[in-house]
Amino acid sequence: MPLDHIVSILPELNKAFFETLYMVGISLTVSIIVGLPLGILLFVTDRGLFLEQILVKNVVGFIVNLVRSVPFIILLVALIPFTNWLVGTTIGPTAASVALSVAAIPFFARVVETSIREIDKGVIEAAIAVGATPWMIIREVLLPEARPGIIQGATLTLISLIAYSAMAGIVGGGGVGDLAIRYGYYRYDNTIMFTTIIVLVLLVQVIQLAGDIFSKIVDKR
Amino acid sequence: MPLDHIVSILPELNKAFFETLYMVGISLTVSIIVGLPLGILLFVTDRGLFLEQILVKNVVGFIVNLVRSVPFIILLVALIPFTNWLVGTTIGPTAASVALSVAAIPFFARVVETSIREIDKGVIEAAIAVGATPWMIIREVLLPEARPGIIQGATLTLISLIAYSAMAGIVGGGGVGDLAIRYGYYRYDNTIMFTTIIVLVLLVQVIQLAGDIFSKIVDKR
Amino acid sequence: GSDDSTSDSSESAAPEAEETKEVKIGATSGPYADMVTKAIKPGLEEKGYTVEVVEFSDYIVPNRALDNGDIQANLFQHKVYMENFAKENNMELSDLIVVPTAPMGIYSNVFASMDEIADGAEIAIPNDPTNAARAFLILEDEGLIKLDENVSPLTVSENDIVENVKNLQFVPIEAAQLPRSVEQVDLAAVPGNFALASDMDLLDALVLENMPDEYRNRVVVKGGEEETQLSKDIIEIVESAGFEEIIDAEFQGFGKPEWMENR
Amino acid sequence: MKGAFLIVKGHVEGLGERGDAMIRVENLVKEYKTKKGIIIGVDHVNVTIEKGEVFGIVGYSGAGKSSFIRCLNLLETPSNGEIYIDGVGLTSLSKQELRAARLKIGMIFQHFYLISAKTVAENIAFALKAANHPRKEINDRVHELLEMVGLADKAEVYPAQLSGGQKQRVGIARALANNPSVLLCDEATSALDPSTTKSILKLLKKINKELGITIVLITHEMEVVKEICDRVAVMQDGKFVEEGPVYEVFAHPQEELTKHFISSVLQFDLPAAIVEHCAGTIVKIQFKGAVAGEGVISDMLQQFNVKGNFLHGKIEYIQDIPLGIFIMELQGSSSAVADAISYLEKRTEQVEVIRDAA
Amino acid sequence: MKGAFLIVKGHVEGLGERGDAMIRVENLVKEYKTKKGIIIGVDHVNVTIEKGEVFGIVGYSGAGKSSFIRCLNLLETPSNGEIYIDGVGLTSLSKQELRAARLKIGMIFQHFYLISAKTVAENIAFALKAANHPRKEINDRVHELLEMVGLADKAEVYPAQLSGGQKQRVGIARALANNPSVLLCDEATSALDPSTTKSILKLLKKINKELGITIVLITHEMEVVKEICDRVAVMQDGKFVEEGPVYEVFAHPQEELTKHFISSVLQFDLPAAIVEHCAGTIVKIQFKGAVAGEGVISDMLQQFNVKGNFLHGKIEYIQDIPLGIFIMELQGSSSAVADAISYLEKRTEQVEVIRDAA
Ligand SMILES: Nc1ncnc2c1ncn2[C@@H]1O[C@H](COP(=O)(O)OP(=O)(O)OP(=O)(O)O)[C@@H](O)[C@H]1O
Ligand SMILES: Nc1ncnc2c1ncn2[C@@H]1O[C@H](COP(=O)(O)OP(=O)(O)OP(=O)(O)O)[C@@H](O)[C@H]1O
Ligand SMILES: [Mg+2]
Ligand SMILES: [Mg+2]
Repeated sequence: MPLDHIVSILPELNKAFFETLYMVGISLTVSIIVGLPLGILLFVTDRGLFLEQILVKNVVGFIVNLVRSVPFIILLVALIPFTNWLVGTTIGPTAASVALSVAAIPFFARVVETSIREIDKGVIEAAIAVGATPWMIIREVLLPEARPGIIQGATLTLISLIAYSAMAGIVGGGGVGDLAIRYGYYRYDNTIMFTTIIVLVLLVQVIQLAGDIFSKIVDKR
Repeated sequence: MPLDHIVSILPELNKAFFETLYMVGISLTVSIIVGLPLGILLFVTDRGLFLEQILVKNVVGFIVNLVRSVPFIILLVALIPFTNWLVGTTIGPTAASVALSVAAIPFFARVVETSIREIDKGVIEAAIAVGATPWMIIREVLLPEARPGIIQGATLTLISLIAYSAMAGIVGGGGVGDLAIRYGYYRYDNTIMFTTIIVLVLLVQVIQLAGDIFSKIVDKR
Repeated sequence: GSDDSTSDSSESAAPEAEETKEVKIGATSGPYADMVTKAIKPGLEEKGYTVEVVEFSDYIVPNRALDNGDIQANLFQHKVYMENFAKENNMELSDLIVVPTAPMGIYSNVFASMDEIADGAEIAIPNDPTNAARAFLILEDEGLIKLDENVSPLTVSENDIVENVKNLQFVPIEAAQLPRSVEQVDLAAVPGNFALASDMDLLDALVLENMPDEYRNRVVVKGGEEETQLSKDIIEIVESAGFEEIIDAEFQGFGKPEWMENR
Repeated sequence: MKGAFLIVKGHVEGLGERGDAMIRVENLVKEYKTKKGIIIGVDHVNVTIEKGEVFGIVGYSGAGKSSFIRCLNLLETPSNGEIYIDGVGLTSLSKQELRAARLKIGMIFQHFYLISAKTVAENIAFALKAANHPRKEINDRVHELLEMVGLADKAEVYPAQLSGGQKQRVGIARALANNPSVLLCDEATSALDPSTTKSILKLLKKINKELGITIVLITHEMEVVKEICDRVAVMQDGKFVEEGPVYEVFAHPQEELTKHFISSVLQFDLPAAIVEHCAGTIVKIQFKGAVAGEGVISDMLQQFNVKGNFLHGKIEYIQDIPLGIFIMELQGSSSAVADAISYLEKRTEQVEVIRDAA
Repeated sequence: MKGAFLIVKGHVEGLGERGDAMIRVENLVKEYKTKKGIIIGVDHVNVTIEKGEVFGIVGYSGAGKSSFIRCLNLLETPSNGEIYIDGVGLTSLSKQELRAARLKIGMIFQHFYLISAKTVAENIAFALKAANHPRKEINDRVHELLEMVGLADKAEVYPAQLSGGQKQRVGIARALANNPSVLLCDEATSALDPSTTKSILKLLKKINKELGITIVLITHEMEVVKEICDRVAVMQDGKFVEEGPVYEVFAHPQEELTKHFISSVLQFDLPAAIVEHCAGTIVKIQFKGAVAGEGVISDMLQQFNVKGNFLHGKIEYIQDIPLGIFIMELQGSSSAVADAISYLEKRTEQVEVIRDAA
């Protein structure tokens, strides 16, 4: 019977799986597009760096901390007008992606900042000494050198996003995590609970593995 | 009127504030006590290290990933029997601390692992060459050398715990985040929501600042 | 630990030895927690109890906590849910008394009446079974859907719909979030408590829940504790005129149970 | 004399524009503000380095060598003073002008500091991109540079796969990419084995001679100074305590510290056992320049009735000029020895009696 | 002869137990398995190092020096072969026995590798704790060691506040803490300035002499080998291509590579200008051992009618034994010059005519 049951849930699980991929895919993309520059900004504007701007550094740092302090559910609600303006709806996976993105951006920014901090200061100085513009240094030194760390960080962010995406159910976002909560948790369906959690665990392991491999490939050190 | 309103909530806010401190305090302590050894284990059992045990490394790594994959709400409920056995209650801040701890342990373990990885391999080799036991190396080399990173990681964990503790409301755990959700989300009371969020943001900023300072103090490099 | 400290001081020899003067009452965040705080707690305190209201943002933990003895009473569920939950989880729960409950309503910014509902319309429903069951009941009453007869109200979901006349598209959403999503969907089934909290007018509903008492929320205690002094005191307070006055003043729109209407 | 002419000619060829100041440092001060107060890195240094010169800097760790050289391209902002490179005062430049000025100042680092995620060719191309060269030109120039440093076959290799010497060659190619007029080297050979060091020095010498580039280099090895520098400065506590032509500084070190450093190259610690073993008068004779080659000792031995025994000694060629120091035991009648010594005193730079006959 | 005796005596004093094998390496192979296949670090090396010996290893980067020395205390597990330290085969030891064995093998690293979060005293105490010394003893021993390396006043300071030489002294103190019988040094002075290097070498020499510790040291600097080693091995591609007493290797290098390395110390490139400038016969004369001190040149000049002109030359004391090389221009009648040369051939180690009279 549990097998039948699993089979019966498959179409829904399939849909949820793609919803999860959709949500975390969008959020990861957005957090990379926005978080990466923010992380770089946090680094290059720091004391002693080549674009030192303590004020900018502090303001950005504060905002990043601020977003990280707000409980996700509140963020979700606080963002409703913005979400509506941006994507024209406040429910469903797309709307959920907005909140997930906003939560992931500062997290990823911090991760990027940390990775870039690992770069040997000497390499940056060598680039400055060569007469490179800040933009060149960012694009051709910071990013390539921090690439393995940034990929690891993106993996970390992605896994956190999967965990967070379970809360997408609040705005009808769906996804595997929400399926686990709605059926497994609210409706005591252990078969679904376990099936969905196994799917989640596998997904996380695959992502971790892929992240590790990818990070190693780009690592030329 | 908003001012009156804020004043009227102050006792509750005060209580919630201490609940938050209580919950994250316990969880941080537990995650340090359990996550620190786990993080060390993840490092020292890795390939080429002085306690190489690839099997242990992989199993622990898998479990850590597994706990990180399960949505927090499911974790919270799945842990109820364990929580009851452990602390004799399934509600309130103490019960919430159990789930928060379980969620924080693998996170902190990963953070510790990352920090220890930053240590110059040469320093570890010098300790091996001197004839030190693994235990001595862990206690007198790995931990002191990684201390600044571990403190930064504990700060990161603490801030994540504050964000997660908002979900303590599921088990009646209370705390500032839950207060924000109860009033802001369930009762549509924006004044209180903003007040509580300001408290959260300040708390997070103070923790970040303290973490930075403390980490700098122990940094003898 | 605090539970024990009072128990031996006061009525340790009485048959209701477990009854303490220090009580915890659980409720879900929002109006029901407020109801306990504003209308029940003062009465209990007059009787010498120390009362703590524990707010839950969940529908499962409060019953588990009750069964576990962590709380002595809760207020958030209707009879059908309570009975099914007890059965499913092998615990005994008993209700003490039904309290005024805000009716769920179907709201829409698109359709002016239930008749106008278009084929394939999107309807937001609560994602928890307690509230979802009520939403489905309204729709069934309106002849829009037919539920599987064997389904337990505890686990009902849109998957248990056997007939969907207008091909409604269901969007399960967190209950408290529903008022915020009315504008986003064609229809939304909003629990009355959240509708009121968000300043919605219950009269705007296309249709309100036809609420038999078994779908009204009630104060629930652990099975076998119906006769304790605390239970008696709670019933006495809820039945008092003062309780109804507070309801009239602060919980307008909440549909009163039969016993209150008929006295 | 023919030799001397050639030596001078060598200089004339290499340093065509010699005589103009390439680098002028005025009153340079670099202070570091730390939690524990102000640390002085460079303390009121004044120096002028001419076009085509190779200028060496030596000194203990923490003397301020790196601080000084890093001020020359404003990697460190001076706390006070002015740096003129080819007549342009660096501290008054805008950011953009400074970047343009840096294109003309190459820098080589002890630890190479290559971009590990880029191939050798890309690392060099990076410097060319900084100068806004068109892509086509960049490719050609990269290959030209790789030929020059002997790494044409390593273009597509990542730095991790290179040896230390190869990495340093990439560093040199990068520093030379934009035809700089000044090359700053901060311990460019300290991480390398002696044979690799020699090949790098040869390369630097070649660059200096052929392209007339002015080189400022910090080193810990006096051998390097001897081999390649025209002038040398000895730093201590942020100051230049001694500075002058290498030959002069080696031949007549003024400061204790300088003597200390030079002793690593020109060291004459006689084993005590040897001294005890000798019965005659022990003298230390120093020859300088052309005199070293004029057979003074030969003449002395033939003119006076003394027997000479070489205990220690060395002839160094510093910038192709010989500098000789010998410690000899002279045996003979005390008058013959005295005559021999006074003869030597006349014909050599310096004679020092270390120990009279036993 | 008195001198020679003293020299021998020095050795006798220091290396009382000389003659017994302290380290025996049999057929040592170290392979690294990498993604790109197997890389050979050490290739079938056999060597015996005696008690109290100072054994130097030189070679290019990547030759396998570090791989070899790291096998000696099993920091790298050998792929094949056996290491005996004081008669004990290391590879067959249990983990615990290996730790005990390591207490007797000190190691010094190029980059010091001190625990940055611990003070100087704590860093040294760490090694003592590894040997389970009681706390009280540890304190005393730490202070004894700090006195020995001249850092008594730096006990409570963190490594970050030390200079390179001071850090290395801490490294040495740590390595000596448990009275090891073997000291392994992997480029222990490469990161240091020449003056600091000298003081570290002095310290190592003292340790070797006073405590009779066997030292194996890797270096890039032939000066270091000359100064401190008894024997030296030249490594290439994982093999010992040449190995022998330092004096022998310096005097008669067999392999190209060895000559290459030695030329950095004993280098006699005559500037071309000088050679052109000289008209006479140019000869290279090599003296060895006691002969260097016997006035051969003096005798030659006085016996034959030739004028001698020193063009280049050096007397090195390698392990207190002189090794002299001179390049002289001999001027005179061709028969006189021929006689002088044949006289020299009789009395010196080696005479080479570089160029006949022009
Ligand atoms: N960024 C800095 N902050 C504070 N003090 C510094 C800084 N850089 C250098 N110093 C100090 O300035 C002084 C000179 O340092 P510098 O690096 O110039 O010495 P150096 O001669 O290059 O030494 P080394 O041979 O070890 O490279 C030292 O006392 C050093 O501690
Ligand atoms: N862990 C390792 N994995 C793979 N290859 C290694 C490893 N360690 C050393 N090798 C390789 O073994 C060979 C010998 O290296 P080793 O470090 O012993 O050289 P070395 O003589 O000490 O050089 P250097 O003077 O640069 O320190 C080199 O080809 C090196 O690339
Ligand atoms: Mg320096
Ligand atoms: Mg090595």
